Amino acid sequence: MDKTVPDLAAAVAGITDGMSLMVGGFGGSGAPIELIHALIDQFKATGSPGRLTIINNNAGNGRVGIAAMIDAGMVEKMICSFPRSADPRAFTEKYLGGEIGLELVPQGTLAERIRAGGSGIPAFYTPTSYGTDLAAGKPIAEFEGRHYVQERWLKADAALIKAELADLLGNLTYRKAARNFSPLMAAAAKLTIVQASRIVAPGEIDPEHVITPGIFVDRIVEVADPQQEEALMRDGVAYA
Amino acid sequence: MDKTVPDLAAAVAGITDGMSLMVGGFGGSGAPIELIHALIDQFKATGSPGRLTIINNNAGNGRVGIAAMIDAGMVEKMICSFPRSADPRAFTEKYLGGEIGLELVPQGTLAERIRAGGSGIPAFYTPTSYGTDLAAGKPIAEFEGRHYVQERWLKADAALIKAELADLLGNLTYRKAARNFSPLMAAAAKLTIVQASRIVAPGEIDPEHVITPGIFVDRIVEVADPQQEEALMRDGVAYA
Amino acid sequence: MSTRLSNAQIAWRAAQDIEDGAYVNLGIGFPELVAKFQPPGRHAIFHTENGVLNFGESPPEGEEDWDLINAGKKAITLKPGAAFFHHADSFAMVRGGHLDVAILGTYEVAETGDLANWSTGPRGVPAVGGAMDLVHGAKRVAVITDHVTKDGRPKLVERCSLPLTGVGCVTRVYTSLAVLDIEDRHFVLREKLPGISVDELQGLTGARLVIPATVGDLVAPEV
Amino acid sequence: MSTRLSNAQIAWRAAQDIEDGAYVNLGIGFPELVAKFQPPGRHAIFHTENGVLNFGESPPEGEEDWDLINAGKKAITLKPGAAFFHHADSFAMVRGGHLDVAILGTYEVAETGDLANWSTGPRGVPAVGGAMDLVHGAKRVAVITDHVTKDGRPKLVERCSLPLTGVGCVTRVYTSLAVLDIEDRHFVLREKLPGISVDELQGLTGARLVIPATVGDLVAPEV
Repeated sequence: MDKTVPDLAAAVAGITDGMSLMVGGFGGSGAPIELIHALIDQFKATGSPGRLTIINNNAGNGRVGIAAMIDAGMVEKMICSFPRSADPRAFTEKYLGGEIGLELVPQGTLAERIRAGGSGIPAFYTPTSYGTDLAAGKPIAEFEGRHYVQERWLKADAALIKAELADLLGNLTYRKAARNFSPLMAAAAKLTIVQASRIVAPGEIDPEHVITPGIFVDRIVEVADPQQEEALMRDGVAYA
Repeated sequence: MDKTVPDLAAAVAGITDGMSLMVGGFGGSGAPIELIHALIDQFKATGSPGRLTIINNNAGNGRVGIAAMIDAGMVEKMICSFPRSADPRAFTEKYLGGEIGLELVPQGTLAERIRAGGSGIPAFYTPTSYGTDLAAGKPIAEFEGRHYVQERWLKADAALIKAELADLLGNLTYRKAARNFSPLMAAAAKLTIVQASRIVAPGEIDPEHVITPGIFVDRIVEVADPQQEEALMRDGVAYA
Repeated sequence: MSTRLSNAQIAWRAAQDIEDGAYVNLGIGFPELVAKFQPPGRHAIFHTENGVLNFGESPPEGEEDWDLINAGKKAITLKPGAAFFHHADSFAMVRGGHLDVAILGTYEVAETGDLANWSTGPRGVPAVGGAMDLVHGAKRVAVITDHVTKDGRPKLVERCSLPLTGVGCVTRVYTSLAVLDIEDRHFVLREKLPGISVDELQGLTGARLVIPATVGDLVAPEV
Repeated sequence: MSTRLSNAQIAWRAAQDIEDGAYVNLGIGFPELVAKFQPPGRHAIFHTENGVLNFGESPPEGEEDWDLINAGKKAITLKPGAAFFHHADSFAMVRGGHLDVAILGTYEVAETGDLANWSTGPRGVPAVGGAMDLVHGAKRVAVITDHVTKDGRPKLVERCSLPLTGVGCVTRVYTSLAVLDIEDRHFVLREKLPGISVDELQGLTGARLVIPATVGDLVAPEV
């Protein structure tokens, strides 16, 4: 079995209008810039995929990555914890103009909902957000004298993930804090698409060091020197 | 900060009558034999700790480890998924004689309940056991047209864990499939006690390869050549 | 021709339906045999509940590493591209539906897809292990079993009489006499031994068989 | 003597209460200052939500590794004995009560322990980040803040007027004028600047102060 695909266009093929899309990364660390830009290329060429729901901790920065998807008009709704950044114009303008939706989720709840989605847990209780506006309308239960909010799993049609190493079977490692949401999202999406800085033969990643086992991965494409959001912003790049 | 303690007796000090105790391992792999035997030594010397509730996937094998604790009369109740083994006499005799309690939990639910205990999630829903005797008395809920059973978190007063490497701060790695329940239990216990085959300086474990971060660990003791349950059984050892 | 398939032949038949690259969990005991009969050129990736993906055969006796075992506590080896993970991640794979196939043994299986394979009743020491998770754990949950018990009673029934492992979870049954799908709460006969008539098979089955226009021959090599 | 502590002095005061070896999360912005003022010989271990334990100071400009950042997206470095983990494990540490101390900034804090630090109301783009998790995340949740707003209104109040971050979660408040514990739904004065009277302090506080027999002097060095 070999899960590699020849290029970025093949990697993002099949993502269609109206899908939900998890995008790994926390700020720039772990952001799969090349996969996102390949999807923008596809949108520019074909007008699809549009009306996407994007799940990420943030809502884009500057004019690249998720922000460029928003600029291009591909995004209908963001599910995130923190739609602010050094340069949040892309989201802010569309949000204040009523052109984009927002489901705001506390960061730990966002992580746990995605983890639940990948783990077959349809709902769980958390103390987070109890008594706040973000618990409005959610079931409340008391356990051992304390109140908790019921939260539901979060799944997606596809996930875009940036890894450091991938073997042909899809076993992954990540680089430093670029790990963040990616192992959770890889498990919670129907179609998990990975860009890896290097693709290696099975056995070259120590089985003890695998962070995402290949069972969660569908497609792998090598992107040897991935772009970093912070560098693109410093250089004033606008992709959309 | 240095979490090492000088010897096994110091490692298990403070475990008292009536406590709940998570014990890492799946069969013999990952079983912290030396910590368990140190606790038996303490019981033989002082008559305590007794009336323990032991949480482990199994209920002991032969006459060593958890089986020896049962033989010694230290265990009031087992919470486990599979109280059978190659030589299950210790548990079986006391169970059929009504001298030991049993809470039988499906293996994945046991793992998830322990994970929830360490993660501040008091309850979650799972499809596992729906419609079976093991769901009796538990709340049922429907999500997206399917039925699920509500399960509660599982915590413990202490955990006995076997690791491969530990640094002085308590960052741990495990050996192969000896990992199993141990990272979950380390997080779910108030007092997490670790025997490691080797203790190293902070920095000697690559931060990318840490499986249990030190925040979950309280005490570390070095046991350089740990005994393996299968070898003890082959040699006919009885510890209690 | 034998009047029934051996356990090895049942396992062989089940193995023929496993696709190349499938992620598979085989239950403890009899189902473990399935791994021996992968068709040439196909490579399934085997999962074991205690935290290993892509394990291989047993090591030679005397070369066991007891930190490298399967859910049945038997020593295993690794194939290139294996991964270790903890129990919560392992059952995330199971419960989250990431496995393609789970193949389990059973005491009884009902036409509703209900499975009873963990308890023969209130006597003795109950033990469930991962059975109740696995039945919710795969895109396809199949059962391999003798068609009848040792004393000749049907194992394929209308309603299970033993404590359930799961409700409506089984989709295919491989027996010593036949291959059946469970569809719309009925056993649908897909293949049967050439030497047994539909009437004979119905007589050995505790629920009504649905007989489609075409029923294949169940033929397994001597293995 | 200054009439109020600077932000750095408030952070210094909060740092004095952090034990050696404590696991600590510092909120984004002002609370990050606390790390600079660890007393000699004490070494806290800092946690950041995005999956790092035991990080150190910022790297020199130009030497940033943008895969090594904190929750505020600032570049950090590692200390020996650091660990990386994913977001679910990171918030297991938080929500599971494994942190010893969380120190957060705030808009308002109520005598009930309620905290309002994530939203100034319905205008603009709402953003919550990890704030709502962190308030349930530590054995001790402390707040550092000016005693009053820039236009002189109390930040310590009977009931928060802004959207809540958490209910009954704060146990200690370090302000520019005083240190207060929240006990039995009241602010209990522990320390105050020597130059301010209890009456003056009460006048700047939007809830009744409980004054114990002994109130310490709040004295911070120039930092």
